[in-house]
Amino acid sequence: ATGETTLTVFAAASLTATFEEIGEEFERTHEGVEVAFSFAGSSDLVAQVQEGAPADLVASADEATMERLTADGLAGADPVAFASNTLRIAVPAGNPADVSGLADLAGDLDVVVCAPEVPCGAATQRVARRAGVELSPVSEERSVTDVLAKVTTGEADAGLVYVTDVAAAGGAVEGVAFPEAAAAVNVYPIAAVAGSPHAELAAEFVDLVRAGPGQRILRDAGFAPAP
Amino acid sequence: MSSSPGRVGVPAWIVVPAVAGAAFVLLPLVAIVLRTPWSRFLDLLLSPASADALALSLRTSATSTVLCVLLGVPMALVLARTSFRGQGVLRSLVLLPLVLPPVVGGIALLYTFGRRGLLGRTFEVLGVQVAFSTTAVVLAQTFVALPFLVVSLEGALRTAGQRYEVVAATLGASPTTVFCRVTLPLVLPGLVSGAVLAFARSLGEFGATITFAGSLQGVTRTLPLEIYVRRETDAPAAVALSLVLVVVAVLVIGLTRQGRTGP
Amino acid sequence: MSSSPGRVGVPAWIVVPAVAGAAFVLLPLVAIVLRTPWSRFLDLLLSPASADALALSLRTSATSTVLCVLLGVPMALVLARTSFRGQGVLRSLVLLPLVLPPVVGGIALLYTFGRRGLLGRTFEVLGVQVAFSTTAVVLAQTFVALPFLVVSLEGALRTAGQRYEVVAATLGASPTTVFCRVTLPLVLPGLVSGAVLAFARSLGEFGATITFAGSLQGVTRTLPLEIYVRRETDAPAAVALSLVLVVVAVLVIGLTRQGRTGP
Amino acid sequence: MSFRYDAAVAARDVDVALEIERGETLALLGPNGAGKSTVLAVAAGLLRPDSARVELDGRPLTVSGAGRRAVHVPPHDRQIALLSQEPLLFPHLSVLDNVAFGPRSRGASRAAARATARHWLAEVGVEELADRRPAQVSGGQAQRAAVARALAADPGLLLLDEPMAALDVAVTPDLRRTLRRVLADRTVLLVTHDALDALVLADRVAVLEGGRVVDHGETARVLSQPRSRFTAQLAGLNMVTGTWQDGAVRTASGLRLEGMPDGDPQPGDAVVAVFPPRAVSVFREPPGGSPRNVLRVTPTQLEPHAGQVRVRTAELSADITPQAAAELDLAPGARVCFVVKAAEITVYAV
Amino acid sequence: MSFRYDAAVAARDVDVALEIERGETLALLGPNGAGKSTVLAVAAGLLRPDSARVELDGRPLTVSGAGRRAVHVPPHDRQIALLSQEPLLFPHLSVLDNVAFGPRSRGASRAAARATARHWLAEVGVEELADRRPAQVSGGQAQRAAVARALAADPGLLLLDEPMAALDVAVTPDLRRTLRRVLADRTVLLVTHDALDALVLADRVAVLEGGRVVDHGETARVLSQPRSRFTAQLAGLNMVTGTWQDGAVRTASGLRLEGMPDGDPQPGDAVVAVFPPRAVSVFREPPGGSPRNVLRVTPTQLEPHAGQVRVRTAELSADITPQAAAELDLAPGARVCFVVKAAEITVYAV
Ligand SMILES: Nc1ncnc2c1ncn2[C@@H]1O[C@H](COP(=O)(O)OP(=O)(O)OP(=O)(O)O)[C@@H](O)[C@H]1O
Ligand SMILES: Nc1ncnc2c1ncn2[C@@H]1O[C@H](COP(=O)(O)OP(=O)(O)OP(=O)(O)O)[C@@H](O)[C@H]1O
Ligand code: MOO
Ligand SMILES: [Mg+2]
Ligand SMILES: [Mg+2]
Repeated sequence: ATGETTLTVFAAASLTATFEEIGEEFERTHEGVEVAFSFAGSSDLVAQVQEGAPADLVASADEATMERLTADGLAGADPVAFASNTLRIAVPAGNPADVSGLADLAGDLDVVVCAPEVPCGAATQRVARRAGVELSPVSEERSVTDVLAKVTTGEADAGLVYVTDVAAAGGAVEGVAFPEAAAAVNVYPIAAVAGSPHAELAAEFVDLVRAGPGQRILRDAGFAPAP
Repeated sequence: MSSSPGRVGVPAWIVVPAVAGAAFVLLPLVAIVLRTPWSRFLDLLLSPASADALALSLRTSATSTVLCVLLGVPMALVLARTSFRGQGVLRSLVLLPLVLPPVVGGIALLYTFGRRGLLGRTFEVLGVQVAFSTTAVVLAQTFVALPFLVVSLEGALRTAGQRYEVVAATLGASPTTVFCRVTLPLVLPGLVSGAVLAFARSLGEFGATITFAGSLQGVTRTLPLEIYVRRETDAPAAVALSLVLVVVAVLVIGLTRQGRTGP
Repeated sequence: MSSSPGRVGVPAWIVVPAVAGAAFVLLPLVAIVLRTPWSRFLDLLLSPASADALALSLRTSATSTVLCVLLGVPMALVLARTSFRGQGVLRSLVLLPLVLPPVVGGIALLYTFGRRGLLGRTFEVLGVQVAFSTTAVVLAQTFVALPFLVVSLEGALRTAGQRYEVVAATLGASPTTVFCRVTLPLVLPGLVSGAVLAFARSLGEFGATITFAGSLQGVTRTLPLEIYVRRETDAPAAVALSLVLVVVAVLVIGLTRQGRTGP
Repeated sequence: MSFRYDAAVAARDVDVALEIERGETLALLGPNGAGKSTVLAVAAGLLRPDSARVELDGRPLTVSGAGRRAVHVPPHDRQIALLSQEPLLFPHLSVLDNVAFGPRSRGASRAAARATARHWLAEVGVEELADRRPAQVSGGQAQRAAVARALAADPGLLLLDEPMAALDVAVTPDLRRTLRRVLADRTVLLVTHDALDALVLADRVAVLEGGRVVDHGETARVLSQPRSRFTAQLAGLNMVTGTWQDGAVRTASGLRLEGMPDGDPQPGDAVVAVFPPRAVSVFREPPGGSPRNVLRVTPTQLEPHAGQVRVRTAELSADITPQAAAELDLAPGARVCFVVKAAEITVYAV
Repeated sequence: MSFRYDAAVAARDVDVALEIERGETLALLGPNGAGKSTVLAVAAGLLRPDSARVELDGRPLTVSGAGRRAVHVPPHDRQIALLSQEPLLFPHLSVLDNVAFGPRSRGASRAAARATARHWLAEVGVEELADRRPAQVSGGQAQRAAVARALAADPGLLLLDEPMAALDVAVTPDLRRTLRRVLADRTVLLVTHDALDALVLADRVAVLEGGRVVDHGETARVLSQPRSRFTAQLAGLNMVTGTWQDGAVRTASGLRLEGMPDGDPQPGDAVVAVFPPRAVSVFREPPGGSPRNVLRVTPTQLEPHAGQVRVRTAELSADITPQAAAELDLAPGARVCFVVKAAEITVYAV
């Protein structure tokens, strides 16, 4: 890796698989450039950049989080949306509890959701309110991946996660679509970080994400296009 | 025995790295104190979520400390006072939770006590649900804290040696009497500091708990989990709660040290 | 001195809780082994991401263990062998990282060494960026591991007492000589097990690292962070890497125990 | 037969066989490194010998070696208490509770155990230290408390490893008298460097050198006619048994010996008068003068002994210089007077 | 004035003042708990007294108390080595390296320190244990190695706390001779229970009881005319100085005393003949017979002493029974003969 330029991308955890693929694509088209990723919860990433983490680009899982970066004047250019995501019910393979819709989650099943303080939890609250369903979860997780983990290990009978998480989990979980999900759509923005020495490369990466190859990878993973 | 009642000093230069080390640990604590939003401090502390989390943390940590003592003292004794084939390997394995990232520990506990785990079916038959219960929090804390107690107690036992135990035995004390009236009192400082370590580790436990027990206010959301959740939306609140944890910890460690006899 | 060359046994009943304790720690490890995807094991281990993470973990843990010994031995000595006003408070504060959730520790380190931290400006002037570098990983690991070494060494020092140090001093040994030729050799078992604890804790460190150092492959993404990242996308891979961590840890602990001179 | 011991510890080259009758005290003498502490450790069950048969009152305690069914009774179940060279008082208990430890372990109530403990502390003369911590008493005081602790355990066999090594001369005779009283009806194995301890406390003596018994028998015989170099250096004492009458020792053969009583013997008590051969002067005729004891004897043997001449009769010995022997023209069979000052003779009750 | 000591430790009720000349050995005698070890601890700088002035060769080592500028030189810098009652050999070092520890600490090379160590191990007679660990030697062997270790440190003042308490009788005389040789030109403070140690090793004696000096002075004076109950029990010996000639002690006044030499004095060596008053018989006329030493003396005083009568002359004492005193019709001023067997007299080089 010596002598190479490294483009450092901080991306929301839910983008792990897709961005790694896009990164390989970018390295293929940019000789001598290596893309290094740091995947974490969006809030963590923004907090790290605020504390001086050496990021060239930040891609977050919702616009509210990204606004904290722009408010600090740390975004080098206006953030641009590149994908959106919706909630889906995840159940263990084979759907042992026979969940068919959001209303089933109000029973005495072990349901796991995100805590209201994190983006997917906020979305969950909105969806439940819209559907008039009173959820009594056994756990309010701090991130969507923790919810997914509870379902993949079979501990929980059902959990509310993103569509893309269901896809990423492969055969370990099944997704149960429900109409009320449309009430809460998360939009993913990306922005270069102010003062990055690789502003040009960063712009090219944003272009790749928003162009055909990037969008195809995102779509394959279950993301919807940005609105 | 009065033959050497005195003290000899420590090398003077040793104070330099000692102060550097202390500063390295203390400065971050100072930083936290400086960042604490004092105006909102009481409100934050008295909010139901914080109060619930603090109460749950203290309760579960106390329980798991008791479990650690009940399981760990015998383990330390067997490791320090007997020898058998494979003892070295066993010791290494028993100390493993020390080195496992707590998240991995949580996964391992899930694979053991979870619904689909090794013992999950057994528990289900018994009608006990471990996952998502306060029991799970205690198990997670005990799992990560147990080796702390075993390690410090085994060290104390080896250093203390067996001379007094031998005398006690020839005075007619059965192994149980020797254990209760000689071994335990002699290593009491080691046991106390081991238990404090275990309590402290339980109090700070985060990764295994969130993986194995989940996070529900009043049931499984201990103070560290509460701090983590708050951090996403309200960083100053998280800092304030961290300070509470710091204060509780200082009190525990301080009180225990007070109770110790002698130097 | 040959006056009590013998052994007395442990109470027989003590084996029951000891075995229960061992089982409680060992069963989750068995569960992990059972779930490991053996067919992909080698591939997973040799993948660049895993190899990078393992190498980084070993490198940083070794460095932070050295730091812990350099800072912690003097701290333990000062705590065990001197007495001054406020020593009790100082001891409690120094042991605090034991009880802080590592995430809080990470926040505290950020508030100290980060760009906006207490010392951040100082470091910036010096042109050193600490946060989110490999240095930050080492600092985070040292912060959480240091108290382990201090606690176990202080216990060993107190149990060993000062009788031999007194004799050495009257034979003309300066405090430095006493320290190097008597104190250290006598508490070597305690120091070694303290260092192993510190290394192990560094190896498993997760929360403080991810908060203070971030998670960049080859720079700050240690094995626990790699496991965490993988867990979101590839649970079996995470399990396999956890097993690697387990094996490395068993090797370290085992090798160190081997090196010890008899009990 | 109360205590039978026959054990070999190959690693230390110690191979010893002993027997102690019930109620008897056997003293084990020997130079540093002879294996005395090793014998005690095996007897107490603290060290497993390579081959052994150790029994107390017919109960096998340790049996090992080729072709035997191995037995190893744990230390606490042997009814054997050990007082080692170091006092090793439990540092976390008061002196009183240290002494009460044995009775408590054998099931006595707290109050009863403490009463027993006070009794024994008084016996060894440190009752005023009852409430101190072991760290607050001097080395000698600690050792006395340890003696009390071993006695309070009331064991079937008591092992003492130089119990008086750390005691000062002012208290040794007192404690020796106490030990004589309390050991009288106990079975005891006493390791000591001191011939006087052996003489006063022990019925029989075994001498160990290089891990082997080189001499053993009645205390009086071993100390007066030592067969090993070590015992010879240690002892070689004259001992005359008799009864205490009119402030003197009256023997069965009608002799009367004046001496200094150790303790306070009563008329009619069985006593032994002890004096070293070097204290005996030899005269052709009774000399008059201050010496109180003039014994008419017939030497049976003259032999060189450590640069002197030892003049032996059937029962007594005198050491004189070769010049004196020459001037007196001594020869076996000639009647002479053995003259001993009363101040040189110590009289012990037996 | 080489070593001046004046210190009070209130908590232990010990308040003692001593002085030791350069090259002199002072023996500190006293019962258990008298404060002997406390004095050594203060001298070594291990215990801080409440008020004190301790100096070695004019250099203040410890100064404290009202109105004084406090001084406390740390133990390692005092040039004072301490050998305590327990051997405390460093368990992680071989016996050889234990003894080499002092020289190494004072800057000697490894090889030089080991050579010194071997020398001292040989002096105390345990050179063959050089490569053993302390755990593998017997209690007595360990104490001898500890003696060697203290000697090897070559200190300005050597503190010995009962260095021979754990040694067996067979080796004590040897080691005592070694100590006498090596302590001759050293400044030494020796705690002992043994009058013979004091006699052979010490120039002067101080007797401690209850934390106070109750008697002090030349060894010969204190041991022959003890002023404290404790010393009286311990000693009360006759000592006659002279030179070694023709296998006997010839005194300045022309007396000739035969005795048993301890060691191998050469003709012309300064020696002292030592014998206890109880070994002295008193006659009106020279009795003949085996006793080699007949001294014409004039008693100056008769006094009761422990149930006997002590007959004092200007230089010597004899203990005889009251009956003997009565029969001899003894009175001060009458010429009599003191008769002592050569076997009762030990002759030491001084
Ligand atoms: N732990 C041990 N390991 C190996 N050898 C030992 C051990 N303890 C003692 N020895 C050796 O065994 C022999 C007998 O030692 P033991 O302690 O029984 O002697 P002792 O007669 O009690 O001597 P002392 O009078 O000095 O106490 C000695 O040669 C000694 O060096
Ligand atoms: N650490 C201590 N704390 C308090 N008092 C002590 C301590 N050590 C000894 N003493 C007391 O101080 C007094 C003097 O003790 P020291 O040890 O100096 O006596 P010693 O003359 O050396 O006795 P021994 O001949 O038994 O060794 C005793 O009364 C003893 O009980
Ligand atoms: O991908 Mo997120 O930031 O865990 O909702
Ligand atoms: Mg011994
Ligand atoms: Mg003493």
